[in-house]
Amino acid sequence: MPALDSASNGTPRIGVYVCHCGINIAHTVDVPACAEFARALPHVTVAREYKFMCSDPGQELIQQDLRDGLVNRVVVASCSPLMHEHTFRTATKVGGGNPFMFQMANIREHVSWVTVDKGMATDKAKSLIAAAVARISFHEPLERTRVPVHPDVMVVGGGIAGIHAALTMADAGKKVYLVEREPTIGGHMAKFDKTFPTLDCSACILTPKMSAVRSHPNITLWSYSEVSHVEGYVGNFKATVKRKPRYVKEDQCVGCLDCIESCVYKVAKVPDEFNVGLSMRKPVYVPFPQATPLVAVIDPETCIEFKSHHCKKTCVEACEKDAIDFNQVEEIHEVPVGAIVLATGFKTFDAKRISRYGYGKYPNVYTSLEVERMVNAAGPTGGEVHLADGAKPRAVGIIHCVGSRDVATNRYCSKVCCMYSLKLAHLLKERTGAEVYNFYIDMRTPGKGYEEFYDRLLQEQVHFIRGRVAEVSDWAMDDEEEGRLILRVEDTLIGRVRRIPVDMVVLSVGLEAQPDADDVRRLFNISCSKEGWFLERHPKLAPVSTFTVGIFLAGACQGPKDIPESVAQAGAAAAEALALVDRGHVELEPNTAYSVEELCSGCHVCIALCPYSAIAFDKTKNASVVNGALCKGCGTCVAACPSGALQQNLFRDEQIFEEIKGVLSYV
Amino acid sequence: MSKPKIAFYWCASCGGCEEAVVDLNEAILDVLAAVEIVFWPVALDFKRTDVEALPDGSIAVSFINGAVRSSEQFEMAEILRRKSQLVVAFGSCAHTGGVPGLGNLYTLDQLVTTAYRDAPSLQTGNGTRPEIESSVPGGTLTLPELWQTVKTLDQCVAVDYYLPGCPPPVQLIVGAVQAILKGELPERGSTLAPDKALCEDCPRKESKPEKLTVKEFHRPHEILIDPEQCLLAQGLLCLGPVTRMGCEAACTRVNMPCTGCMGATSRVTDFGAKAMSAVASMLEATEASDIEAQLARIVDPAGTFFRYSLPASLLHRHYRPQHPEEVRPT
Amino acid sequence: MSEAKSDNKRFEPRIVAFFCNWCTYTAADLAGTARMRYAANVRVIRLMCSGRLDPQFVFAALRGGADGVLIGGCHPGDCHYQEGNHKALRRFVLMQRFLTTMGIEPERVRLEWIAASEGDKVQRVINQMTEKVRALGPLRLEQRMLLHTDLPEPLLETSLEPALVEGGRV
Amino acid sequence: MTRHITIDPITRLEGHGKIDVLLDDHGNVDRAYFQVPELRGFERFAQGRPAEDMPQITSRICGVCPMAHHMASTRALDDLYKVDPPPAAHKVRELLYTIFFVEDHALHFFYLGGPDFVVGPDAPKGERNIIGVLGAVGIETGKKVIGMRRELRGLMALAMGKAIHPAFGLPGGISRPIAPEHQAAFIDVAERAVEFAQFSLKVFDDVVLANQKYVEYITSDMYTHRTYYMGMVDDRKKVNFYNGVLRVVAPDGREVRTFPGSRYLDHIAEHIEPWSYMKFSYLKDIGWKGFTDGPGSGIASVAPLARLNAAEGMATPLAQAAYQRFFDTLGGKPVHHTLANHWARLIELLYAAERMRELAGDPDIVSTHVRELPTNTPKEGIGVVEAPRGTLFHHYTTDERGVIETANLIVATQNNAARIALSVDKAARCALSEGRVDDGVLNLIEMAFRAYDPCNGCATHTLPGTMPLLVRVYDRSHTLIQEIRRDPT
Repeated sequence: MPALDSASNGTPRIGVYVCHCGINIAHTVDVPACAEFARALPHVTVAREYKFMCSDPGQELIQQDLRDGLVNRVVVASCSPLMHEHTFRTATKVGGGNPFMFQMANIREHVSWVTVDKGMATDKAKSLIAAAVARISFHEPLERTRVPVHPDVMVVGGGIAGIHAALTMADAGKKVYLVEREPTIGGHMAKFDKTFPTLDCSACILTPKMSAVRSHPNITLWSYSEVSHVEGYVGNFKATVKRKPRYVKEDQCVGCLDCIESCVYKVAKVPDEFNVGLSMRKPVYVPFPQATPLVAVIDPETCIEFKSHHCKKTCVEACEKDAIDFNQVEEIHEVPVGAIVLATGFKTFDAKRISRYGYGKYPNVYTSLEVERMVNAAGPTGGEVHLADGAKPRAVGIIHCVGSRDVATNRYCSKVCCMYSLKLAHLLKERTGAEVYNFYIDMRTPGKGYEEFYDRLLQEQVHFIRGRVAEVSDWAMDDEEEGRLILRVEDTLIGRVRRIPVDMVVLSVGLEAQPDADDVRRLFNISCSKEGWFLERHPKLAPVSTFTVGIFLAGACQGPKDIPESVAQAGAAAAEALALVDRGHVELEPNTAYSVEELCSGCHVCIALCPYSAIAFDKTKNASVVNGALCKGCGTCVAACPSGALQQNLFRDEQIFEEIKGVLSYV
Repeated sequence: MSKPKIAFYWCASCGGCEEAVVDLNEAILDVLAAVEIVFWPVALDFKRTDVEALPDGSIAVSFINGAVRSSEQFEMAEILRRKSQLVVAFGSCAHTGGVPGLGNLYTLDQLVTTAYRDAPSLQTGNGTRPEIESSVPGGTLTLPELWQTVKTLDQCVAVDYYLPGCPPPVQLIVGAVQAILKGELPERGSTLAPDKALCEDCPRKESKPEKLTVKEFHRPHEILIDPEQCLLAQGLLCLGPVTRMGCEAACTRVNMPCTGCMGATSRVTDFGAKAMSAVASMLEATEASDIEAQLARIVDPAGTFFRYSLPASLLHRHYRPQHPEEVRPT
Repeated sequence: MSEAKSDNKRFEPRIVAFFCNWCTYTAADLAGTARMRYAANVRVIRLMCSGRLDPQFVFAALRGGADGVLIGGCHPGDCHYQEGNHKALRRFVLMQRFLTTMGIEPERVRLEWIAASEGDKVQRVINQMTEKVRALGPLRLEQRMLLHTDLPEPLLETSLEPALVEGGRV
Repeated sequence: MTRHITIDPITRLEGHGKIDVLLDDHGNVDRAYFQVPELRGFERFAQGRPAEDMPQITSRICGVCPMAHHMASTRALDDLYKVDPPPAAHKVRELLYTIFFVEDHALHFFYLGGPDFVVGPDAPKGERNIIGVLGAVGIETGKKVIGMRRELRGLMALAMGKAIHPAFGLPGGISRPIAPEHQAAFIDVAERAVEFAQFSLKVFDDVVLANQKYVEYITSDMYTHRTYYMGMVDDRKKVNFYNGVLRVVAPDGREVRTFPGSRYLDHIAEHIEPWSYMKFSYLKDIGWKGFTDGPGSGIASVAPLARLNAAEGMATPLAQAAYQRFFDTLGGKPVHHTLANHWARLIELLYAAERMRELAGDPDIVSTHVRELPTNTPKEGIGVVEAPRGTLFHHYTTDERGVIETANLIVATQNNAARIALSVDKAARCALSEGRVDDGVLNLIEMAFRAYDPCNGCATHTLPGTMPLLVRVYDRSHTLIQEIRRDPT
C-alpha cells in the first residue's frame, strides 16, 4: 500500500479548516489559535477558520483551495464526523479531490461543548487537529463500491404508522411485506373510539386504511407473524419471518364467523385481549369485527381439541370452506428486502406499579385504555359507561401523568395523555353527565387545534385541579364519601389539600417502549435510548433513520407520539426507504478490510473471527482473501492478523499509529 | 581490487551466533576466500587497534551479535559503526534483545541479589557481592559497569540490516553474505529473511482447519502432541503465525511449538502485543468468566509472548508503580 | 493561560481513548450535545469497533507519552458487528496481565462498555479515570527506558530504588 | 615500584575472562586474579516462567554447550514432575548427548585449545587459530574435521530441531521419536565418529606426545595442582555424562564420597569474591580455605581430567585402553597436570563416539514410545549432567502450576573456577619475573586457562564480550612506564 503517496496525489498538501460553528466552538476554543497552530504542522499548506464550515461559503473555501491546487488533502475541525463527515467528503469531491482524502477533527461535541476551561479546550482541540493532520498524510484515494439494492421493502408492525408506511410505499409501486405479530393489524388506534382533537371516529378513519392494506396488490400482509432473524446489509437484507399457526386456513376463511357461533363453548370464557379483559371471547375468535385479515384464530391454550383431543369439533362441521386445520404448523418465510421500516409501537404503562392509585384493588379504578374500550360503541359495553355494579358514575376523576414525569417510574412526558384525557373527559361527560375532574401537573396541549380543545373542555364545565394525586382510597370520612373513591390531592392553585369523592377513577397511563424492544433492537442491529425507545440517527436531522443504514423508524417505537405525528413520521420513513430502494444501488463505505496476499502465510487466524464469513482461504492464491461486499469494516480480523497481512481502509495500522502520535503531540 | 573487509563481533551473546557461523562448515572456507576478515574475536587474533587504524567506513560489513548491556559493548559497537559501511544486527539478541532481554523484567539489583544473596548453594552469612571496584592487597581490581536494562543493537547504534533467529539459520547467513558480495541488498532497514510468517513453511499447514479457534489452551507437557496436526489446533501456544519464516520450521518439525525467535514480519511493530492479540482472538470463550479462566491457562504472558523481544517491545522494561507523593508536574 | 495550566503543582494526565463508532463514540457525542462537562485530559480516537483495537495501539500510546489508555465499546451483546467487543475483551484481559507483570498499574488501562445512550457514563468514566491517573502520576515510559546511556534514571525511580543512580548503571 | 598488569581477554575461549596480575616492588608476581566480568541473572528471570520452558530458556545461557543446559534442565523436569521417561526416551537423549560431546570436544581440540600445541605455544599469534591448525595438519585433515562436525550437528538438528538451542526435551521424555528411516544415518556417522576420535588421538600422539618440549610443559610444576576431583560415574564406577552418581576423589586418589546429584546442596557450596562475577564452588564439608590446593582445601576440579581421575575407567573398550595408557604414561592416578586435560578430552571423545555407536544401533532408538505424561503436582526438581566442561547442576522449585519460583544453577566452569584461579596465579608467578612481559609469556598464562576449556558464558551466565588485552606497567606515581596492547580476540 502507498504509505505517504499515491500516484494521483503528489506530496501531501494539507488544508486545515477550523470551524467556529457560530459560537458553539468559538466560545470555548480559541479558533484563530488553532488555525495558527495548524499552519505550522508538517505538510500543511493552508489553514483557515470560518464561522460555519458546513455552510455553502464554508464548503466553497475547501473547494476553491482544491481547485487552485493549494491542497490535496482536507482536514476540517468542527463537529462530530457522525454529523458532517458526509457533507465535507462531498465538498472535497466536488472540489476535485477524492472524498477519502478527508479527515475530521471533532472539536465541538468532544471539546467545546464538554470543556469549561478555555485553555484546556484549545489545547485539546489542537491535539485533535494534530492527529487528523498526522493521519491524513497516510490516506489514499478510495472508491465507494456500489451494490444493487433489492426493490422490496418490509414494514414491521401493523399499527397506524406501519399501515401508513406500507401503503405509501406500496402506492409507489414497491412490493411491501407488512409483518404484524397480532392476529390483526390496527394496533392501538383500532381500540380507540374517538380521536382528539377533532373527535372523529377512530374506526372510521382507520378501517379504510386497513382494508386498503388487505386489498393492496403490492402488500403481502403477514399477521400473527414475527421477524425471527435478519442478516445482510443495506439494500440487501435477508429477513426470516415466523408465521404462527392460527389453525384456520387464511386463504380459505371468509370471515363468516360460523365457527365461533358453533364452538362447543356456548359462552365465551376467555378474557378478550382486544377489549383489555373487559369482555370474554371463545377459544376460536376474531379480535374485533373489522379485524384485518378477517380470519378466525384458534387459541390452542384454551381450545378443548388441543387439550383433550376429544372435542366434537363443531367448528369444523360448521365451516363450509373446511378452513379449520388443527394440524397447521409454524411457517418460515425468508425474504430479501432492500430496506426495513420499524413501526413496532408502544405499550401502555402498567397502572399496578403505582399501588396508591388502587388499580386492581378498587373495581372502579380503570386505565384510560379500558375506558377507551368502554366508551367505544363497538366495545364490550356497547359504549355504555357504568361502574362495576352497573350503576352510572356521578363523578369521575381522571388522573394525568400516571407513569409519566415521575422519577419513580418514567421521567419523560408521554405527550399524548393530556389530550386523550381531555378527550375522555369530554366523552365521559357526554355519555354519563357525570362531574369530571382532571388532576394534572401541567396541561400540555401544543398542536393544531389542541389548545382550542382544552378551552372547549373548560367551557364544558370539566373541573381541572392542578396537583398530583396522593392516593385513591375508599376510606370515607363522612357520609358524602361513603362507598365512593376518595382522591386526596394538594390543589396547588389554592394551596390546600383536598379530598374529592368520585365513583370512577381513570388513570391516564403513559406510553412505554415495548417490553421486547431490546430484543427487537438487537435483531435489527440498532440502538435504544435510555428509556428503551429506538434511537434515531440524529434527533433533528435524521429522525427516522438509524445508525444501521437501511433500517428506518416510524411511529411511537421511536418515542411517544400521537396519531398525526405517527402518520407524518411513517410517511417520512416511507419516503427515506423509497429514496433508498428507488436509487437501485447503494454505495458502501470503503472502510473494509483487505488482504495483502503476498504477505499472508495462511495461518487461518482471521477466518473464524469474521462474523460475516467475509474471509476465506484461497488455495490458488495461497492466502486468506476478504470479500469486500460481505465485509462490514469492523476491523477485528485486522487487529488479530499476526503478520499484518490484513489491513483496513481508513483504519490502517500506520494511520492509527499516526493518529496516536498526533493526539499525544501536546502543545 | 581488494576483497571486501568483514568484521564479526559479539556484544552480550551466548556464543551461539558464533557457533552458527562455524556451522557454515565448508562454506566458511569459501567465505574466507571471498572476503577479508579484519576482526573476529572468537576465532581470529586480529586487534582492536587494527580496527581503529582503519579509515572510517572502510569495513564493508560488520556483523554484530548479542544485546548491549555494558558501556564496553556500546563503545565497541560505536567503533564498528564508524568504521563500517553496513552494520548487520546478527541474531535475536542484537535484533530484539533475545532471551537475556527477559532480564528487563527485573532491575539489575534484583538480578544481583538473586545470584549473590539468595542462591541456596551460597554459604550463609557472607554478604560479599561483586563490586565495580574492590581493593585487594597491593592494588584495586575493577569490574565493568552494567547498564540497568538490556538494549537491542539499534537502540545503541544505527543498524542497516537485521539477520534474525536464535541463532540465525545457516541458510539465511549464507544468503546474506552472498547478497552483500553480489551487492544485491534490499532497502536499508530490512530484515534479511522472507517477509511472511512461519505457517507458510510449516509442514503442518495443510492440517489447519478452515476456521482455526481454540477452545482450551494446553502446555506442551500436558498432552501427547499429534506430530501432523497444526499445533494451535491442538490448543498449543504456537507462535508460528506471528513469527517470520526462514528457520524451516525447526521447532514444529520436532513437534514443539514455535517460540518466535525469528521475530515478527515487517508490518508488525511489537511482536508480543501482536501475538497476544492473535492468540486471544482465537479463543472461543465469550463470557467474561470463561475468558478469564482460559487465559489463566497461559501462565506466563511476558515469557511466552516476549521470549526474545522484550527490550525491543514498545514497553522495553519493567516499571515499578509510582506513588502519589512522587508525582510531580511533567 | 488556563487556570489548570497556571497551577503548575497540578499534574494533568494524558489519556488516549479508543472508542467504537457505534456506541461509545456516539455516547461521547451525546454527552456533548447534552453539554455535560468533563475533564479535558482524554483524546478520543475513533475506531469502527472495539474489535479493531490492537494491543499495539495501547502500547504505542503509552510509549508515546500517554499516562493512561481508555477503551470504549458496546455492551456485550450490543456489538454492531455481533461480537467484536468480545474479542476486545479477550485481548484486554490478556494484555492487562502482561501490563501488570511489567509493573504498569492496571488502572492506567481501562475497558468500559458504554452504550450510545450513556452520555452520562462517558462523563463519569472520563472524570473518574482522569482523577485516578492523576493520583497515580506520570508514567513517562520513554524517559524510564534509559534508551540513551547518558540519560539519568528519572528521580522518580531513584527515589524508589537507590541502585538505579548514575546514568542508569550500577 | 608497584605494577599492575591486566590480561584481558584470554583468547580463543567461549565467553569472556580477564586476568589482573599484581606485581610486587621487585616486579615479581604478588598475586594474579582470574576475573569474569559480567552477569545476566538467569536465576532471577527464570522466576515466573513455566518450568517446561526452562530447557529452551537455559540453553541460551551458552550457545557453545546449549545441549548441556537443555539436558540438565530436562532431567530437572523429570525430577520436578517425578516422572520417569520410557527407556527409549532415555536412550535417544543419551545418544544425542554423546553426539554433542563428540562435536564439542572436537571443536575445542581443533579450534580452541589445540592451536597451543598443534601450532605451538610460541608460534606467531596470528597463526594460533583454526586456520593455523589447518595449515599444520593440512587442508584435507581440516576438511575432515569440518565435515565430521557438520555431520554430527546435522544429526542433532534432525532430532532436536536445532543443534544450537535444541527444542525437544520435555518432562517424561522427548517431543518426537527418531524416524526409523533415519537410524541408518546415525549408525553410519557413529562408525566414522569412532574413526575420527582415534584419528584425533593419533594427532595428539604425533604432535604433542612425540614432542618432548610439550610433554615437559604438561608435566611441569607450572601447570600442576593437587586438588580434589569430581565427576559422574555409572554403577560400575565408569565415566558417564548423562546418568549416574557423583564421585569425589581426594588429591591422593582415594574415593572420599559418592552422592546422587539430588543431594548436591549437602556437598557443594559456592564462595563469592568481590572482584569477579564468577562464583567459586568448593566441597562444603571441607570448606572454603582460600585459593590454595591440597587435601586441606575444599577446592575440587571437574571436566575431562577430573572425570578420568574420579572414575575407575571408561565404559567402552577403545576408550578404556586409552584411559589405561593415559595414566600409565603420566604416572598413575590421579593426574594433577592441568594441561593433561587436552589428552583426557580426546579420550572422552573416543568414549562418546563408541557410546554413540552402541546407542545408534539399539532398536529402541526408533521406538515411538518416548513420552510419559506427568501426573504429579510439581514442587522441586534437580537435574545433573556432565557437561563437556564439567558437572552441571539445575535446581528448580515451582508453584503447583509448575511456574518457577526459584532456580539455582551451578555450571561446569564455576566448579572449576577456583582451580582455574590457582592455575592462572601459578602460571603468572612462573612466567613473569622482573616485570618482563611479552606476548609469549601472556600465552603461557592463557594456556593454563584454556586447558580447562572454560566457558565463562556459562560460568556467570554472563554476557560474553571482549575488552582490549592491555598490559600497563605503572610506577608508584601511577605514571605509565610500559604498555603492551593486545586487542580483543
